[in-house]
Amino acid sequence: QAVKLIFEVGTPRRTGIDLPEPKGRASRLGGHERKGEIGLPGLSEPETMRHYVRLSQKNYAIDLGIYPLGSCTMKHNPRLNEKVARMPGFADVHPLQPISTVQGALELMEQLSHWLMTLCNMPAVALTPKAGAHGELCGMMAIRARLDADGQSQRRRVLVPESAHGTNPATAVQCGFTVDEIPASGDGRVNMDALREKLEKSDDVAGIMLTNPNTCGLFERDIVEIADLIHAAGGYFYCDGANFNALVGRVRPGDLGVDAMHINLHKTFSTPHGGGGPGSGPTVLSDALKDFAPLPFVVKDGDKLKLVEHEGGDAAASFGRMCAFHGQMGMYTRALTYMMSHGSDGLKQATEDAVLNANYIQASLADVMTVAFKGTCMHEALFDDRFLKDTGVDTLDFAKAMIDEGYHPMTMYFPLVVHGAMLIEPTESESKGELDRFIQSMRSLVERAKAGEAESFKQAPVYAPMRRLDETRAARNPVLRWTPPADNAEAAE
Amino acid sequence: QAVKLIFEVGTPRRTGIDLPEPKGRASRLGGHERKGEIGLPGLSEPETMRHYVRLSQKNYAIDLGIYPLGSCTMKHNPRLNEKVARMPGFADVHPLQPISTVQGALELMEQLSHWLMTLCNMPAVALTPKAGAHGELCGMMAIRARLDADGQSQRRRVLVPESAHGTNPATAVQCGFTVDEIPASGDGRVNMDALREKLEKSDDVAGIMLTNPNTCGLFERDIVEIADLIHAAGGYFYCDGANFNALVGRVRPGDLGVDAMHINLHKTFSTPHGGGGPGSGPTVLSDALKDFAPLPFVVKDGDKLKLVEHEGGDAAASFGRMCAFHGQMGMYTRALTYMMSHGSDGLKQATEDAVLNANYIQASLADVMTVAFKGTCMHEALFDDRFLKDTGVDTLDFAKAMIDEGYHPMTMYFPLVVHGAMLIEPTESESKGELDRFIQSMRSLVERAKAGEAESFKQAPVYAPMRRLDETRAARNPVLRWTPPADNAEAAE
Amino acid sequence: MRYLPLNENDRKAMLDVIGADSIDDLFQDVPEKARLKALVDLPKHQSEQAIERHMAKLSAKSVSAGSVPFFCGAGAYKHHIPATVDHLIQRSEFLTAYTPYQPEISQGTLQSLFEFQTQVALLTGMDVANASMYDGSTACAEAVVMAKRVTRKSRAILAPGLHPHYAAATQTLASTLDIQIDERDCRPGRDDHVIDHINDDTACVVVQSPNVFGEIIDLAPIAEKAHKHKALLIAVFTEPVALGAIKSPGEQGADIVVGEGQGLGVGLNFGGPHVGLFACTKKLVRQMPGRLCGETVDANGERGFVLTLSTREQHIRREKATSNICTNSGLCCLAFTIHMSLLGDAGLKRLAALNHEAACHLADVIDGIDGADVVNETFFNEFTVKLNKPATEVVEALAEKGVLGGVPVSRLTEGNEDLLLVCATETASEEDIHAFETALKEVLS
Amino acid sequence: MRYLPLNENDRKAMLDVIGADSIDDLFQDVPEKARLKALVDLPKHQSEQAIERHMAKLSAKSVSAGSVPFFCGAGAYKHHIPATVDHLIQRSEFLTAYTPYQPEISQGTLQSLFEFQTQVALLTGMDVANASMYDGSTACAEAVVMAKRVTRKSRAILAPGLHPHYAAATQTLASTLDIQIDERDCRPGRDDHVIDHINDDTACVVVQSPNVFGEIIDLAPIAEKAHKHKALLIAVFTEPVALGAIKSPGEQGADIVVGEGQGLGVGLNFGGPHVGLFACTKKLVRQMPGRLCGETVDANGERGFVLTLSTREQHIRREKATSNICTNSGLCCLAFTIHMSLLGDAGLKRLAALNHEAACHLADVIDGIDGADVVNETFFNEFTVKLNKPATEVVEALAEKGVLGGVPVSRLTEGNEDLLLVCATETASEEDIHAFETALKEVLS
Repeated sequence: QAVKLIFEVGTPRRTGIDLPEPKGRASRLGGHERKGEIGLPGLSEPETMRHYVRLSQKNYAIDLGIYPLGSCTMKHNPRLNEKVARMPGFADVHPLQPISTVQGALELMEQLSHWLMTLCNMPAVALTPKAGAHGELCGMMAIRARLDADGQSQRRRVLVPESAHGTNPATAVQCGFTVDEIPASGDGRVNMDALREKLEKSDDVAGIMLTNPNTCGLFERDIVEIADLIHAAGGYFYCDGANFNALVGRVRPGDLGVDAMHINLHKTFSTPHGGGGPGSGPTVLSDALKDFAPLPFVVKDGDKLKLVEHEGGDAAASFGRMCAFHGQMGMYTRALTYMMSHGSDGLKQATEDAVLNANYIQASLADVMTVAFKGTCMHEALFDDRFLKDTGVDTLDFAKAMIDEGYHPMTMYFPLVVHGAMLIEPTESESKGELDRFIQSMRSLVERAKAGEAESFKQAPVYAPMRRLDETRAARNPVLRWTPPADNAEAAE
Repeated sequence: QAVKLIFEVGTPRRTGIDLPEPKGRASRLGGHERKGEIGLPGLSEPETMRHYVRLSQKNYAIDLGIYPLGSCTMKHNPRLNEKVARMPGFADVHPLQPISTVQGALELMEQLSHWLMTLCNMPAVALTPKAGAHGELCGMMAIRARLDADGQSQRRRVLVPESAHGTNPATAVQCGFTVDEIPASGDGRVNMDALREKLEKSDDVAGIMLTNPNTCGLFERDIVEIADLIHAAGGYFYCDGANFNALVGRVRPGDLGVDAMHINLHKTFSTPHGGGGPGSGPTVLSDALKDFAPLPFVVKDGDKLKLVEHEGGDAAASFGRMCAFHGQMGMYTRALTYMMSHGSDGLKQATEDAVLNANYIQASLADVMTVAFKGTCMHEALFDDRFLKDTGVDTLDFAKAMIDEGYHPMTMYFPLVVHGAMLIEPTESESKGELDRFIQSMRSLVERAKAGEAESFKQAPVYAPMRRLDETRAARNPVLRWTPPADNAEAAE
Repeated sequence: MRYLPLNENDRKAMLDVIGADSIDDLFQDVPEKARLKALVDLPKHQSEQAIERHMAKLSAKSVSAGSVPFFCGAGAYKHHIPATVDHLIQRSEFLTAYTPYQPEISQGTLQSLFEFQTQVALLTGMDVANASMYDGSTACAEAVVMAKRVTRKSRAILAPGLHPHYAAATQTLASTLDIQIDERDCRPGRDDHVIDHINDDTACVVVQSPNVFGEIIDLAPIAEKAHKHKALLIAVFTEPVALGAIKSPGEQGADIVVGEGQGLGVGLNFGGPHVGLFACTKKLVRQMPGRLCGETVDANGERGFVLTLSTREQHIRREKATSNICTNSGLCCLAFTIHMSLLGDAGLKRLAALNHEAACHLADVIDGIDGADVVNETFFNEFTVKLNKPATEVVEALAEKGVLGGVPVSRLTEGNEDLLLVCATETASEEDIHAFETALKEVLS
Repeated sequence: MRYLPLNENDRKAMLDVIGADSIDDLFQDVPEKARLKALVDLPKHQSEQAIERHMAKLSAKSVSAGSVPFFCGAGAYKHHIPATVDHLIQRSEFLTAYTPYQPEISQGTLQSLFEFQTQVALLTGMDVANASMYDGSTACAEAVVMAKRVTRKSRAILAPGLHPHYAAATQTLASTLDIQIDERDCRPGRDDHVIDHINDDTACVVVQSPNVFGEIIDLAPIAEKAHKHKALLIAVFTEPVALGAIKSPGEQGADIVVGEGQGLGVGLNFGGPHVGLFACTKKLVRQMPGRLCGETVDANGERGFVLTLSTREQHIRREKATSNICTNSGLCCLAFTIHMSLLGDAGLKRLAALNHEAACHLADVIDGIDGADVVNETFFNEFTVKLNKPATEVVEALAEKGVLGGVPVSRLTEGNEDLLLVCATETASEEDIHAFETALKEVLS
């Protein structure tokens, strides 16, 4: 059943909030009063409740089933975290209250930092970045600031593997770098020869942006060598931490030569994704970069904590401020709660289970689907579309057919280095029972595809709240907001 | 998609709760240790979350659409009430803490009592009853105690209209009364002649149990006379308050001669029904009955409040205790929040809107369905099945077809005084838009029924999570719990 | 008003359809003298913010259990409830659904009730359980009424250790039903005496274990004697967690088991809502009060669940019903079931062990204080302490020192002024116990 | 571990299927020297109860806004949020969904984003809005970058009254992008001067209204001058409720409007998460950063919604994207939209009126105190007070008296030690204002 838009339910004169009558004091708005109707519909509280409850049921969610989006780490979101995040000392504190009145909040940030630095074996972390891409920006700006401080401002070339997330090249460009792409080797990793070549006799390399495990779900075996090469060439190593869930508690980025890495609290440490955010991207920094960290940050002040909010002093080398206030407190509370709940033992176990689950899927589907690269994977399994050859079914069709099986599809057509990619990340939150059902469904879909049922794949999904949506039409003639329909009376004449 | 039972998902060795290791102290259980497996399955937290979220989606709910169950008053449940009910001074207080540490809780009970007594114009209210039927018990026990105190123990006959809720006769019997049924008049109300006859020259009448508005959705026009007759005959007037939502703020039971009436906080005052409870049934009492109120109750003690928990003293005439502790605090907080939110103006408006909505439905369907009794109704509209005559569709089929239209059916086959009854109570929470859609759906169903589509009605529902369920089979061979399947290995042999 | 979707235009248009001039026309059946002329004398509607403030102030006037060292039990127990439980029971589809009379669109509620019934049956060691009662005390009263129906005898023996509120609720219900209740002497250490009172007139004997004083009672010999005289043993418990550690009543021969389920999934709530558990042997099921959920199939042959055996109930049988009960404690059942699903066998047993250890530790500590003696030989997480001062004064004095130190027996039943019930669950930390010790020493010295 | 469903049997069976001897085999690609030999030096897993206690203690170490008279603003505003909002955003289907890349099973998120975009467009008076940015400050920075793309010019003028954090975030992003930022002098009463700096080199002029000092700025003449020089006017706001009372930037000729949406639906959260609003004229839409949701139809011709125009975005265009932004502030959008749906036109206007009245009342009160002068000619719910003592000392002294009395300007930017930003919303009661007055008198005397 279609749900109307609020604009078709409410009216500007109705309201779902009771407020006392204003007393009618003299205005101090200086003649800038807003006149006329804004056009915002109001709904009574029961109408509002029903509207959004109905809408919500049109969503798939991790609480409903496996959400195997590769690179997205859709894991269980504990409700304890939601409860903690709503404690008044975290949720109902103003960012600019007197420092003496926010010691608990600062202490939480300090504790979070300790966990993140320890898990990464890195000497510093910048908490402010508001998402993964913002963390990338943070790391790359720190690199740029360091280069500038060292009189190396000619270093503006950043190496990025072709398998990288789109945010990597976009971030590099947003920081004023140019992007130089490194091809992948036959085993889905950085082509070391190509890398060496790009570093040879150059003094313009600022660094490399590398995801590890990479977006093919593979650990970059040569990572230590890569780090050494980059450092020897005068550049810095930015690690995209999107896939940190494969490493936590077993491998520390600081032991690999990483100079900066953002951590997606909303992936690895389970702050809920909320249909697209908010996220949080704290960025760990090496000794080489830590003095350039953005404002503000927490420092000890005797037995109290304080915030460094202005340049100079403790922040003499800071590259500046990335946003208002101190970052995503709401995510810090959830992430710290998550980490303390797991403890070092649980975090390690979660990592192992995530890797085990991915390999179990890969091994269980290897005979009917085509595994992109040989060998075991880390926390996600990458397939290409060779197994669909001559079936008339493509990756998109296959994904949409998964919806009819009751699943959210995997990531499709990414990474770009394999054809018709299908990247499956189950996370540690799935039980063996769920995985077995998922594997069974996938196998039966493959069977159906190979049995010549392409047409039914093209029709999929049919059991979803909507059939396939026309994305081309949406882009060609963008309708980005509701507008009132032309008056019916007029139309009728 | 079917959802497995937890017994098919979890295992006794798994757990979704981390607890510290016991230290292994000596036991003081005196040899009564439980040995062996209990058989309770444990699920990890993500499995538990998913299990119950999936299950929940198989329910209809007031938050999803109109829930027009006559006699049930399924109105909007404000979330403010949920928030208030969880405040620690209400939710996390032990019923037997020292009185000095629960003054806020007692004050809330005092305030709730004030609202209820004022809305009813009654001098007392017993808060403890835990549901409507428990409130009936409370009122009838008070009547019995009063009769006994007056040496009228021969009065054991209770008059109950045939249209009464089943709880009324059941309650009367549970209090040791016998039930004498009064027939309905042609206009759906108490047959006054029959009533007079039953009261004539008798000294065994304990009282009457009467719902008002009655279960036909009609106000008992002669109610004041009924009260007078009962009182003149030496009996008491118990009013079933299930339909109080038609009166709040416009009519006070105390002005009608009522001696006792329970108030369903979970209907009239919107504490959520939760799939079948918990409810709360505070019972207002007249001067004649108030000394017999059950234990415990709150009384003033200087500028503090205290609880009377034992017989004697303030409770010399009390008929005793109905349950442990003080009743349904969780419902008190919600109901008081609801009442204060509405205020006397909003409560009156809600009553009027509830009655208006019911009459709007009745008027809008009167030409295609058969209204059971002429004239306007109160807060619910009663139809019978005459309009389905010769269609091959019965009330049950019609109700199940409503499910396919996206609605919860109305109350069916109740009250018993009309054939194939359909009792529709929209409540004040429905907008005109929702009602118009509902009316349109009902009209199209009637059209289809009259067009000879009986077979499709017999198949309904087909768009629900399940098709029609075999209730006879369930009752004939009751399976009331899960049992482990016979061992598969054995079965195979 | 934020909860009312109709506006004046709507109301006008709807009155037109009805053919009424004004809303007053719809109230024409109300006798003139009963029509309110003005608003009732109560405040007008208020904003959400105003009400939140009012309620927060009221809330702050009580001392919440979680804010202090806390040792009260006596029928209501403080346990840690996982956040998942409260989150799930607040889902609209569970919270705002009615009793599942239309099973096709109520499988969420029904299946969870079926799971609940099974869990209760397993926990109590019985064949079947119903879909809950209001609370433990009313379940107890209903069980006695049921025993009369089953045995066609009307004398009930209530053990001295039965929670006095349960006994009182039972007496209230039974008094109108011509059920005789044997006299009791509510003191510690007297439950075994019930055996001597059982005879052929006995319909049932009601024994609580752990009893209100915390003592664990051996039910097997009582069951044996009762059965010999064709009487039923009704076993009672007030703390479901105890059944993770001690023998189930079912193993010991109980015919009906009733208890309070609040300890799992449900908060203290100043006494309500709680959730009554009710289980019995298979052969008694058709005499059981309350709702039952049963398994069946739909028109496609798929497994599904319905309310069943409703010919026992008031809405079908009216005056012949087994009880007048209608509303149960549905949402609390759900909370109980979710908490129990998270725990499982292993979790419940560990939780029980932690409770018992905390209580053992506390008992040792209290026994070391002058003026306080633990009375119990056995206990689970609660025991009775004999004090050198009146218990009500002691708990008030403790409260002033910021400790909620237990429940005086005299709050439950008159007399026994020197007895205090003290409970320690997994929520009592070492520091809490130490704070109690310190405060109690001061108060008793 | 409560969050991990696999048990040892499962793990063993799965390793067998994989053909690995142990979990270590799966980490064989990790260089030997980087394989951790033991657990990292952090505590082991803890129970939910233990963590709740730890966190509750930490929480109690801060003073929450709701617990005291509260007058802080400066970019984050305390408003009353209806309980409905938090309830709905916690629904599993909203809370635990990913970015809606599969529209067939994401219409809940998508439709609510479409509603959000429309509400933001209406509120700002602009043609279109995106599906949110991280916060107002990053939205501001992105707008300046966008202005460079649109105008192919690189000089940006930031008005003196722009929130210093917004200016700083903009400078940080712009510094690496070869965008020159005109110098500013962050003091009250200087915003009109920006007009004199606009010339043909100007890409954009960024003006906040109400500005950080609370003053309401007339944007129309600035827009006119900017447009004359083919520059864009970027209008900024930090308090969405203000737009219920004052002219929209769209009416005044703004080309891009960015702002902070936290004031509706989102709590203070110590500064994050908040929600950045971003709106512009129709012709600029393809240069916009961030996600956009658009209307379309499905294979049955039913209306539905999808993410669209993603060729602007990094996951498609990589280094040619309009921004590197990926994650937005989805759940906060939803909270904003629900709060706004409840308010509607009528509610928003009344809420704004109540805010303005509270602030007017507070300004009168403060003007009556020796040593404190309200600087503003105009304001909405926040204004600047000149004090006879350093503002940081004053707010600390007020905090000791249990009042959170505003934000010193020196917290935002160095200098201006005597200026205090004071805000009153609908949450400031008469008693709160009186408490502030009393405390401030004492502190200043």
